[in-house]
Formats: sequence, C-alpha cells, structure tokens
Amino acid sequence: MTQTMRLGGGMIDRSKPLNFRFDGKSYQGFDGDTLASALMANDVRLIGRSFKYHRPRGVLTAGSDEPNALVELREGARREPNSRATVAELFDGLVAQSQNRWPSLSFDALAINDRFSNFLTAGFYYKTFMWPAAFWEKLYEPIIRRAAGLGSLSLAEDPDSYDKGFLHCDLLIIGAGPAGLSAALTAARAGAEIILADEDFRLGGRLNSETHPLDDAPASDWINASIAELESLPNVRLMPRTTVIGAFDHGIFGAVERVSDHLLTPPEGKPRQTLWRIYTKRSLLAAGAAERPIAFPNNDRPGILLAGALQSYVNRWAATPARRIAVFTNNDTGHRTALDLIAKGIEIAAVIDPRPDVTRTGDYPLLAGAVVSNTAGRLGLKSIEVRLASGEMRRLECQALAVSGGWNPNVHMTCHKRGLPVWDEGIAAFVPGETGAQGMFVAGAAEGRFSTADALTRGMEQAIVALGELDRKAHTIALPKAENDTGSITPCWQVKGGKGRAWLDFQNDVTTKDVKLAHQEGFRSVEHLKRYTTLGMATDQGKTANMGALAIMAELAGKSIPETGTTIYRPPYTPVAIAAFAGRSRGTDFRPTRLTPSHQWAVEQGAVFVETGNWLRAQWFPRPGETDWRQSVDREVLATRRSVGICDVTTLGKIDIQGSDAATFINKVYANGFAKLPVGKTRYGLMLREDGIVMDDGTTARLAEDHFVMTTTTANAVSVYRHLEFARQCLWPGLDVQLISTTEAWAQFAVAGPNSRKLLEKIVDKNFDISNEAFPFMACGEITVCGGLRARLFRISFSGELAFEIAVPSRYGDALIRQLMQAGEEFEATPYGTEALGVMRIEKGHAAGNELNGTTTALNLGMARMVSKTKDSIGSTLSEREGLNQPDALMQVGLRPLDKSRKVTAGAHLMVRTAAANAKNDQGYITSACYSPNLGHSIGIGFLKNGAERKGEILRAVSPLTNLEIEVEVVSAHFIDPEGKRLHA
Amino acid sequence: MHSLKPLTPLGGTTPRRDEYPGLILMENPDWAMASVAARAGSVKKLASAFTTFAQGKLAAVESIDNSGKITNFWTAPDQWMVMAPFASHESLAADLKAALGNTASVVEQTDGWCRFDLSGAHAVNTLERLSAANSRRMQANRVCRTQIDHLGCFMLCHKAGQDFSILGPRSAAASLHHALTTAAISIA
Amino acid sequence: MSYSGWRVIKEALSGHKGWKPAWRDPVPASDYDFVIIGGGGHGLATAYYLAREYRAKRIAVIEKGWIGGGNVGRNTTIIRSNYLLDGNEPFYEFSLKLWEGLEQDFNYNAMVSQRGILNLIHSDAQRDAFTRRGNAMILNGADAEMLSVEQIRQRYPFLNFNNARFPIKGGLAQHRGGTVRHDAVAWGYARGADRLGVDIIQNCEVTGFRIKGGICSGVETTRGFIGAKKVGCAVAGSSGRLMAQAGMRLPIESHVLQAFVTEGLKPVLPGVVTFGAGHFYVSQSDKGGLVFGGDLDGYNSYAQRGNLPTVEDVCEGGMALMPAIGRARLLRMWGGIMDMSMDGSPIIDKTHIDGLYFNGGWCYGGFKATPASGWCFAHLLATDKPHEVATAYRFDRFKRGYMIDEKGQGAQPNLH
Amino acid sequence: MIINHPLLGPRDAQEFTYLGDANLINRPDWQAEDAVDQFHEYLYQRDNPAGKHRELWYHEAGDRSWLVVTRDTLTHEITGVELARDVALKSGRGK
Repeated sequence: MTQTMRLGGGMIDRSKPLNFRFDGKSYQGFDGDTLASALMANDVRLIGRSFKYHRPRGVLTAGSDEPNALVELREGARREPNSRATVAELFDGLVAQSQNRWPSLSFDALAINDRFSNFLTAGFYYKTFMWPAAFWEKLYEPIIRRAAGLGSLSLAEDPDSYDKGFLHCDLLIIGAGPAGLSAALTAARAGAEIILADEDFRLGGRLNSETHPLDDAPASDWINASIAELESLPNVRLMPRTTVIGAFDHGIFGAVERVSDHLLTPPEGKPRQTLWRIYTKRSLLAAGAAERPIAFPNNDRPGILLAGALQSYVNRWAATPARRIAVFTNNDTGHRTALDLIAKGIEIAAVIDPRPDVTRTGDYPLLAGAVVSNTAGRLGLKSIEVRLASGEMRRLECQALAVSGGWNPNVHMTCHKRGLPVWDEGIAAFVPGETGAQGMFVAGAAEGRFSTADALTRGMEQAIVALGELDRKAHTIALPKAENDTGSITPCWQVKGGKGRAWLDFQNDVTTKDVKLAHQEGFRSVEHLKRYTTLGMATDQGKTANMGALAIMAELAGKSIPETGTTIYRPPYTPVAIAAFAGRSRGTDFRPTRLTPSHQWAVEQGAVFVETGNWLRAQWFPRPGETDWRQSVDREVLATRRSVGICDVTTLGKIDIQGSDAATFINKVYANGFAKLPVGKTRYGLMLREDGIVMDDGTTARLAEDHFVMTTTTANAVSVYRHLEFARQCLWPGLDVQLISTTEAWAQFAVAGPNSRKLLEKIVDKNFDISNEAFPFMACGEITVCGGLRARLFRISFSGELAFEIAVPSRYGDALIRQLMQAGEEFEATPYGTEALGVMRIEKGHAAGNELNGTTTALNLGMARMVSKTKDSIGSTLSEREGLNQPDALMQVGLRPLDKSRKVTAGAHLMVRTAAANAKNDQGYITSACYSPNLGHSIGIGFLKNGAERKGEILRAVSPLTNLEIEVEVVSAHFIDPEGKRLHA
Repeated sequence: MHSLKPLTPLGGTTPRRDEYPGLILMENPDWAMASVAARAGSVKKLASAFTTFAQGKLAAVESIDNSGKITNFWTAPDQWMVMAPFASHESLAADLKAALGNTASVVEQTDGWCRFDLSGAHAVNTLERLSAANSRRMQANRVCRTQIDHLGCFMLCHKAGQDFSILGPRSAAASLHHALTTAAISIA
Repeated sequence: MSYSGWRVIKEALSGHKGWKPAWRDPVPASDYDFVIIGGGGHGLATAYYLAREYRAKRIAVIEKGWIGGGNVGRNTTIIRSNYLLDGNEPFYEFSLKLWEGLEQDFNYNAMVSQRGILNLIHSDAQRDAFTRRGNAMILNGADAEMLSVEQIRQRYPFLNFNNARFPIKGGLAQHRGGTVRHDAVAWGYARGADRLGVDIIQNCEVTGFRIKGGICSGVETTRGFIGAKKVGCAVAGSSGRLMAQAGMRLPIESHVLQAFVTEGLKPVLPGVVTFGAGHFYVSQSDKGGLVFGGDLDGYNSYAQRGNLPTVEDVCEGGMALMPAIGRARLLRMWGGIMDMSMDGSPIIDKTHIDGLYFNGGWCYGGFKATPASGWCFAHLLATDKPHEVATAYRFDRFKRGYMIDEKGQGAQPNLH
Repeated sequence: MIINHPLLGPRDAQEFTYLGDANLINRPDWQAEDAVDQFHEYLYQRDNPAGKHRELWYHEAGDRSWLVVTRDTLTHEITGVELARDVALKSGRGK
C-alpha cells in the first residue's frame, strides 16, 4: 500500500508517478514532489539523526532552511551528503540514504550520547581531555573525529561538469512570490532588462502553499498568467531553480542555477549546475520570510514541524504527516493552518495558543492561554502534554504538531555587505536596515509586510522606485484582489517550567540549557554564544535557530533583543557545491596551456614535456635505448657542446620598445647602462625592483635608434611588462616611448654549438653575412631566411657556446625547426630540452630562477659593478642600504664535490668543514645543481657568505632533509670556458 | 618566395571548423595584423597619415573602423590594431611603417594572436558563459579586451547578437578553443 | 576553578550550577603597570605570559568589542613552523613548542592537534626551494620530511594524481604542524590570565594616547583615561588605525583574506594540505567541516568581507587538487583583516615614543604565532630587550635593508 | 567590484591588477641629500587609511592603463577613477 498519507488536490502530476528508494526501500511519488513530500505521502516520518545526540528527526520545514531532514542523495561518485530532502526535487530513480547513524536509522548506537547529554553540555570538551597530554591525539580526538560530521563524501572524482556565466540587467529580482512577480510585471512592462530568480522549481513562492484566492480565483491562475506574460517578453530572463547566493560589491550577485539536479544524470555535455555572476544596476529582494519554531521540551520529535511548512505539504503537495494533528502557535499562521487542515479532512486535536484573548477562526478546539509543555514518541510523535491557562495539564493524542513562533523576514542578502537589520516590535522580528547604498530594495514579507495584498503592492511600488533611479518611468499595474490580513503576534520564544530539553538549534543539538550555561560562564555576546555552543553553525546556518537563542540571551541578560545584538548573515544564502564555484577550471583545464611553435614537432620526436608557468616545454628528447632521463640529457649537452644543438626558446618574454626616448627609458629600468648601446647590438640587462633586489634579467637588442626588443625570463614576462607600463605611465609619462608584447608573435630557437654558424649559413639567405667579423658576439639584426622569410637573428648565448637565437613569425616556427633539423643532419644537430639548457647554464654559472629568488642583489650575483651610480635607475638608491652591503654578504660561487662520485644537492646548506651542522653555523646554500657530462661529475652553484674571497676552501654541503652530506670545494661558477673563448669563436 | 609552410594556431594546415546547433565556430588565420601606437604628441599627424594609407580613420575608443580599405580597431590609449587580409598584406607592418614614418611605432602582431569567428543565434549564449563583457548588448563594430578563462582576449562584434570574433594569445589557442567549444555544448 | 573531567562529571550531576564565568568582568582601574590594547590572541597571550613568566602585576587587557572577535576568531586554525629564514624559523619553532604544552599550561583544551601539514611540490625549482627550506627547518631544530609521490598517495589517495594541470611531484611535510580550535585559544589565554589577576576589560575602545614630551603615560578610552607605565599594542587588523592616533605611519597595509568552511562531513582529510600550484590550502575540523582558504583578495580593505572572483579562484584550486570534494557544499565564507607588512614578516618592537610598544604586521602568520608572539612581546615589555628569537622583528629593518622576505616579493604586501 | 574606467566605463575589477597606494607615483629625487630616507618613506611607509584610499590599479586584461582609483576601504565604495598618467603629469612628472 503506497502513499497512504497522500491527500486530494495539490500541485503534483498524478499522471507522472516516479519511483525512488530511501534506505533501500522502494517508494512512489509524483512529478512535482520533493523527496520530503514524497516520503511524507508514504508515511515516512523518521528521516535523519541529529549531530551530537543522534536524536531521531523528521522534516521541520518545507524549504532550504531545513535542519533535520538531511540525506545522502544519489549513489556512487554522485553522492551528495547533507542534502535537504525538503528541496530535493523528486525524479524517477532517485536514491537516498539516511546519514549519521549506525547501524540503522531506527536503531542508532550513538543515540547513547542522548543518555549522557548532561555530561556533553556546551563546551564540555574545552574543560577535559587534557590529561595525560599524549592522550588527546592518540585517544580522545580520534573518538571525537570518528563521531564528527554528518554525511560522507564518495571520495571519487565528481563525474559531472559545471559551467559559469555572466549576466547583465537593470533589475535583479530575488524571489518569485507575490512581491517578486508583481515587481517583475511592473519592471518588464516598462521595458527594463530584468532577471527574476527563485530557488524553487515552481514560481509563486508562498502563494503555492496557501489557499487564499486572487481575484476570487485560485492564486495559481494569476501566477500562470504572470509567468506566461514574462516568458513572452524579450527583456525578461526567468530563472527558476536558481539560488541567488550572495550580494557582492557594486551590484554584483552570485547565483547558482541547478540545471540538471532534477534529472537522474545531466544530459551529455550539459552542466550539472551553472554559477552566474550577475551584474545589475538595481536589485529587489523579495525572498519572503522563514517561520521560526518555539522552544518547548522535546520539541524535536519526528512529526513536529512548522505550521507554514505543513500548509505547504497539504496544499502544494497533498501530503500529510498524520491524520490527527495539533497546532501550537503564537500568531495567526497556526489558525490558518488549522483551517487548511480541516479543509483537507484532517482532524485537529487542538490549536494551542499562549495568547489568552485569542479567538477561534473556524471549527476546531482552541486552547487559549495554553502552551505545549512536553511531547512523547521516540521515533515519531505520539502525544503532547499541554499546560492550560488554568495550570492544569492535559495530554493530547496526535501524530503531528504544527508549530508557529512567528516569521523572520529573509534579510540575509541585505547583510552580506555588513548591513545591520533593525528590530520591528510589531512583528517581533528583524527587518532590513539601510540598504539604499547597495542599490538594493526590499519588498513583501522580506521587509516584514506579511499580507499578500501588501506583497503585491510593495513589489510594484519598489520596482517603480528602483527603475526611477535609472531614469526609467514604470507605471502602476492592475493587481489582483488579495487577502490583507497583516496578522498579529505575541512573542513566545520558549515554554518554561517543563521537564526535558528544549531545542533551539536542532541539527547541532543546542538547547535552551546550553544558552543558559554559556551565559552563566560569561559568554555573553552573540558571537561568543555561537562559538561556545556551536549554535547556528549547522548546515541551515542557524536560519531556524538564531532568533530564538538571541531572545533567550536577551532575557537572561535582562536586556531587550536589539540591545543584546542582532543576527547577521554572510554568503552563501544556502550552501553551494564547491565544484560550482570552480566551473570549467578542472583537471588539465585548471589553467590555460601555452604551447610553443615547435610543440607538434616535439611530440613527434617523443619529447618529455614539463610545465613552466603555463607553458609546456620539451624537457628532453629520449632516443631509443635510453632508459634513464640522464642519458638523454647528457647526450643533448655533449652533442651541443661538440657540434650543434637546437632549443625552442619562444617562451622567453619579448617586449617591443619604440620611441625617440626608448633608450632613455630602458636606461631607467635597467641598472646597467643602455644609452650608448649601438644599433645592431645586444646587451645583457639587469633589472632591479625599487627595493634594490634583482627583479629579472635578459638581453635587449637595439634594432634601430628608436627601436629595442627586450627579452625577459619566461616566468617574469607578465610582471616585467606590467612594471614597464608602470614606469612609462606613472613615473616618466613625459617620455616618448611605446611598449607592446611580442612574445607570441615570434617563434624563437636557440642554435648553439661550434657548428651553429655553419648550420645557420644554410638557412639564412645569402645576402646576409653572419661571419664572426660581420656578425660578432652580441650582434643582432633583421634578416631573411629560407628564401625571403623575414626573421631576426641574435648572437647571444645561454649555453656558453658559439650560439645564435633566430626568430621567425610563429606560424612558420614548425616549418623552421624542421628545416633546421634537416639542414643540421650533416652536423648531427640535436634538439635539446629545458634540462640540457639548465645543465649548460649551470656549467657556465649563469643565474636563473633558482638564483633570482626575490632576495638576491646584484652584489650577491657578483654584478655589483653593473649597478650604475651615474644615472637614475629603478632600485639603485635603495640597493645602497647597509643590510644589502654587508662585508660577509652572500656571493654566488661554484661548488665541486671532493669525491667526484658524490652528488651535489640543490637546497643543501653550506657549513665550515669543522663546524657542527646547525643554523648558527650556516654559511650559505646551494641554489642549483646538476651532473656535468663535460666534467664527468656533479656540480653546483650557490650563495656563500663572502664567497668571492673563499675560492679553494673546502666546505660541507649538508642536506639532513635528504640525508646527504658531502664535502665540496668552492670554485668559480664558470665551470666551462671561463675566458669565454667559445662565445667569440 | 620562401619554402616554409605555415601552421594555424591550432596546429593544422587548414583552419579548424566546428558546427553546433545555432553556432558556427571557425578558426581564422587569414588576417595580417600590426599594432600602431602614436608617438608622443603626434596623434593628429598619425591620424592623417593613416587615412592617406588606408582611407579609413583610426577607430574611436573600443570601436572598429571599417570605412577604409583596411580595418583597424582601438586597443589602448593612442594605440590601434590594424588588420588586412594575410594573403595580400603579409608585409602589413612594414608597409604601415613606411607610410606612417615617425608618427607611430608599428609592430607586427600577425602571429601574436589566434582568431576564432563565432556566428549564429547561439553566439551570445556562448560568449556570456565565457566573458564578463556584455556581448548580448554589444553593437556592431564595437570591440573590447576582456578575460576568457584566465586569458586576455579581444572580443569584436561584427553583427549585433550574431557575428563575433575572439582574438586570444596564439600559444593558448588550444585552451581557448576548448573553452569556446565547451561553452557552446553546455548551452541548455 | 580548575577544569578537569572530574569537574565536568561533578557539575553534570549537580545541574551545572557550579560553573563560574571563565573570566571576570572588572571595572577598569585608574592606572596599571601594563596596559595591553587588543583582546585578541596575541594581546591575551601577552598579558598571560607577562603575569606568569615575568611575574608582572597590575596588568589590563582592553578590548573595544568582545575578546577573541578579531583574527583569532576568524582564521583557518593552522599551526606550523615551516619557515626558511633565520629571522623567522627560530621564532615559529619556539611558538610550535609552546603550542605543544599549551593546554596543560593554561588548563584549557584548545584541541591542539598535530596531524601534520603538507606543502605539495609541482616543479623541480619548487623542490630545490623546499629542500633548502626543509633543511633550514631541521638545522633550526624543527622537523621536516620530504615525501615522495607514493608516500603522498598513500596518505591522500584522492588527490589529483592522474590528469592534473600541474602534477604533484612530491611534498614537504611537517608532522608536528596541525590545527588548533582557534576560539579556545583566546578563551584559554583569557581565563588563564584572569586567574593570574589580569583585568580583561571588554567593550572599551581606545580613543587616543596620552603622549607628552615623547612619553606615553596611558590611553584615553570610551571608559575614561587609563594610566599605564607601559602600553603594548596588539591589534591585528587595526594597527594602522590605532597607531595613527600616536602619529605613526607603519610599513603595513591592511588587506582582506577570505576563509571558507563546508558542511560537516565524515572524516576524509587526516592533515593540512597546501596546493603549491594554485591558491588553496585545506584541513578538516573536528566537527567535520573542510576548512580552506587561498590568497588575499589583493586590495586594501577593512571591510571583513571579500568578493566573488577570489572565492572562485580558491575553489578552482580546490577542484584542481581534490576533484572528490566537488559535491561538498561551501557553508560559510568570511573575511579577516590582515595587517600585511612590507616583507611578509611581523614587527615586535618599541616605538620612538617611550612607553609605547608595538606588535603587529603578522600578515596571515598571526594565529600560529600566538604563543610566541605573546611571550616575546611580554619579554620586550618587561625587560625592554627583544626576546632572542624575535630580534629581527624591528621597525628599522626596512630603512637599514634587513628585510625578512620569505616569498621574495619585495615591498608589495598583497603578494606576501 | 566594478571599476568605472574613465575611457571604457564599468569593468569588473577582476580584469585589473592591484599595486597599492597611489603615492607610489611620487618617486623621490635620486640625487637628494637624504635620497635613501626619502625612498624608504616612499616605498615602505603607508597611511593605510580606514576610509578613502587613492590606489593604483592596472587594467591588465583590458587596455593596460594604470588607473588611480579612490575607494573607501571600509565600504569598497569607489568615488573617483582617473588615468594614472594624467595624475602623474598633473603632479609634475615628465621625463
């Protein structure tokens, strides 16, 4: 027998039955159900367990503020822990498990905690588990951690994809209830660009849960007509299933659209969810209000739910938790609920209302001036105990209890920019404070105007004002006739004098006793209360808990509620899947990948690639038979030094600098002189930060009087360009200089080795003489290659060999490397990767990223003399500071192992031979190390105190981290060709 | 003529073409480009020199000028990108420099960029998933530089709501293409 | 009253009537020997150690709001001493040692949990740098271990080892690092200090310093003038605002750092993991929430809230590293004000005004430093000499060129 | 955040890179007697106000203009945006 608790009517499609499973048992619901309503229709009341005491729990609400009915939704890699059954749209094949229970939901071993609750009061753990000290990590904490958490992750990679997007509009309307819809119609008819977003899959808001007619017809008629009109307008974007999660600066909102969460799996290629960044000129918050419970003893049993939620279940979903229901209310909601229940043929055990003078609005037993003082039923409500006005106690049989403690306007979004809500005595709730500065308007229940008529009117009025601020005239629209009962309320936060605990935060098991204890121990600010008791820290973010706790705090402190504090909210409005924030940036698409012009060719050569920044570069090119990367790298190095090697160096930053003041400009951004660099020549440049530390280095070529090309390191290409623009626009705006990056435009290859000239002569067109005389070391020029292709040639060398760098437009890069390799066959031209590049520069003692680590000065690099004192350049002044010029300053040196078979380790620290290895004796450290195939042993370069004076000294290189310690000799960092003969060959 | 065979930014010998419902995505390597930046104090001289060369005029802020035989669009204060068919204008930068002399700094940009042309009803639905620029309201002959999945790109609008071009860093062409296709497919 | 398991049981059986306020709520006296401005972790620890280690009397901590409401109450609770430079490592190692005995010391369970911290390596250059760092840690008496990919895979099998944009190539681990229940640190120090006679005065805002002839004799507050022989400022996030009242400009910018926590989940993360190629680090709290964060938003701010791009950037890093957390839901985000110094390292020093002392510029290293910061500031206040592990934290280091720049970013606070 | 670029109109701050206090435009004279002190003040010392702050932003993913933005560090409200180049020229910077 299924759906025994299904009633007549409702907004479900009985022609579309949907099968689903909960805790392994099969059930059936209908299209339009949520998991919660479908379970209720199937008479399932027990859905979850609380966090601390593992109390049995059922649904409390009908929305995203649900603290109790949390499940693990879906299976396998798609499992979603802590999913609210109350907003999980039902689909065929849905599978859900209860969580935080063992072995089963109805019998949970850890429910034992409930028995010991007296020992587990707020903050008890701060006062114990301290002795013996070692026991915390070994014993106590593991036990606590095992009990921690609610649902569990699958730990498999999320198989779904997520997307992002950006939307622009004049008015963003948050919430599609009566206020939101009337605002949307008003603004849309005025031609404004609007977005209407609602977290629900059915627009209409509270209207879907209540029975009030609009223009004497069912509210759904007006809703459907309104939606139809809005859908027909090009300037309107309707976004159901979309939660606006946060208000950020300057009219930017985040919103999550659940594109496929109502399906078993997303369609091929479609996202599960999309994160929209919405840019809006004005916003209207019409997010309604959330009902709040009353704290009375054992107010947390399955079957006890909020009255407004119960209205939703019976009216919208035609489901009821019981056939005989009692109502406990301090405002009119409970009475309206009773009428709705009666209309559905449900028996009312009684309406209990603490207000002595309240009158009946229908045919139900009313207990005025009475309160619920206790409840019974372990896994589901069986009966309640009522204390009558007379003080007499009465027991009432009922399987459900609808509770209404009044309504809290959903002011969250008005607080996201630290706006403070203000207290409204009339409705005993906080309403939005100053929001104007944010361009945000509020309408309807969200501003504390609870009647349908008010909501409709305010939505229209606020839309008109908002558009008015944008100089857009909107006109009043015809609104349907609606109920205008503003309601009345007498605050009732807790029922005193009863036995047993009264829950405030249902999920985290924070009771009125905990609040009292916190106050007693001096935790008297709202912040202290939350942190000490964990109140409001649960997945419902305290939506149902904070207000009641604040009221009780106020009472304890003998202050008014506003004096005591307020409850402010931070984003997100409801919890959001982390993957939704990441969007498409996943796996290998986490960041863009930049490929060099020779990438395809390198792939064909079987190159091994390495990430350098966003670039992928060939690290080495294994040859058949090579089993270890070292074999490949050694071969590449030896071949280059013996004959000729080729390496793609396109990744180096290239900045084109032109203008009549270009030379002056470059002279200011480099520490060394450039003013006198002749046309057709290249020079090494050392760039300092203003604090005198080396920022970058590279070569800059002068192609014409007013035209330079600067190269930067691969890593700093972007930051150097930014730095140059700063110098150009902010420091020396009077200079005639223009900058543009050409890193991408040119494919550039290093051709290095004794035969590099011979090879290039076969490529470079004959009318260009690149002989040593015509094109000496550090020459540069614009040439043509391969029969007329424009190219640039630089005679510069990172390897220390006779070497050139040749550049052609990127689209020809692939063809050029193939040409070079072909032309190089007779010289056994060898492609080399970044490893060989690294080895050769270490053999030459050239500083690179490992040396230029952001703390290195020109002095450290042995280039102090390069910093010109005869001109103004960035960094020169502060480079003179005492601390950067100590007599024992670190100096770059070469390091050679005494025992040639031992390995020099980058990152090892240097100690005097006889001194103990500790920080006090630290003499410096090794920055880079490699095996030098030319020298036949390992070498390193590093920084050593007063290193320039210590050539020949024997030191210990210690690396306790890797259990290495060797003796090294301090030598010149120029391991190969110290005189630089090869460069000039 | 030289012997070197060009590759498109995506590494093909012919441009890549993708078709989706409501969207055609084309890799387009057929444009020569050069940046033109005015020398200090010579914007006016440059403008007239350019007009003599290209007939059209230097584009206003965030616009494209198609009025002449050679197109250009605004890229930064006193800086423009000039575009002409590659087949006929591979030497665009040199030609411009010859024509503009010392009124401007000219830099070849042809291979600094990859270009993807989007056309169809879904063009803006695709672009609004990629960039904060308001492509839905973008008028014809407008351009802006914006961010697409961490890449600085130019977005050119040729026909409002219909025809766009995205210019991105050439080395990241594959990543940019991946972003464009993923967005195109994910349109619900 | 001393806290213990027995006490908890006794109180439970007698209706918890015996619990007293964790600290008194005294009226400020007219003057003290020491006035500490700032009832956060550092200020309270300073008062605690002044009283306990330096036997000082007549101490007050004055706090404009509620104690522990600043960064000690809004951080990601990580403790570690994996620093590189001589100026820093001994200090942070001293701090870590203090954490190790803290709870027994101040009789409060702050849940110091040394579950280990792991910094992932994604390139050879990073490996070289981390090797140097790990060695520096060991040479300073701290612990460090270089882990292989296999070792990491065993401990964190769900990291992205297969299709990562920046593959994991190893990691530098400090097993003694971990997490602490952050609020409890403030409360523990407050209660400890209170028991030693320190007056903790909440809701008392400093409105000015009384300075004559270059000597500070006390502070003007919303509760009247409070005289003091020595005034110590420890007001992370408000350093600029406070010291401006003494006419001082600081080598500090205040920036917003966002932090995030997910819904409670059954335990998945044994320790703290830091992604070396994206802006993301994460741990799991004893309540089950994944606590994570990333980079600063990057602009000066006192707003204690951030913006969406940073949230997305951090979560992108999270998904790149741990694709298995995709369906975990982000529950809360918040922002703290970081007093970012010009070299990323703090200042514990006398000011040029006699009797006025400063402790600040902690960037986002403040929480882990709490015990040592308090101890060293107390030492400076009591003896007028810097503590041996804090000698480098001077105001004049920038003018003299002795920066302590762990990240090598230079004078750009938002990059440290 | 949104920065209202003087030439381009409102643009998402995500397209920009932040540097800091706009005073970094006023680079001291390298030949001054107390040049080191002046550069120290210039590079390291900050007003760091809680309120209106003039600061440098670089439109890195846009037109590469450096901007001087006047922004309230308490509310993030932006009340002024200028091209840094204009500001520098006005304050007498040239060659």
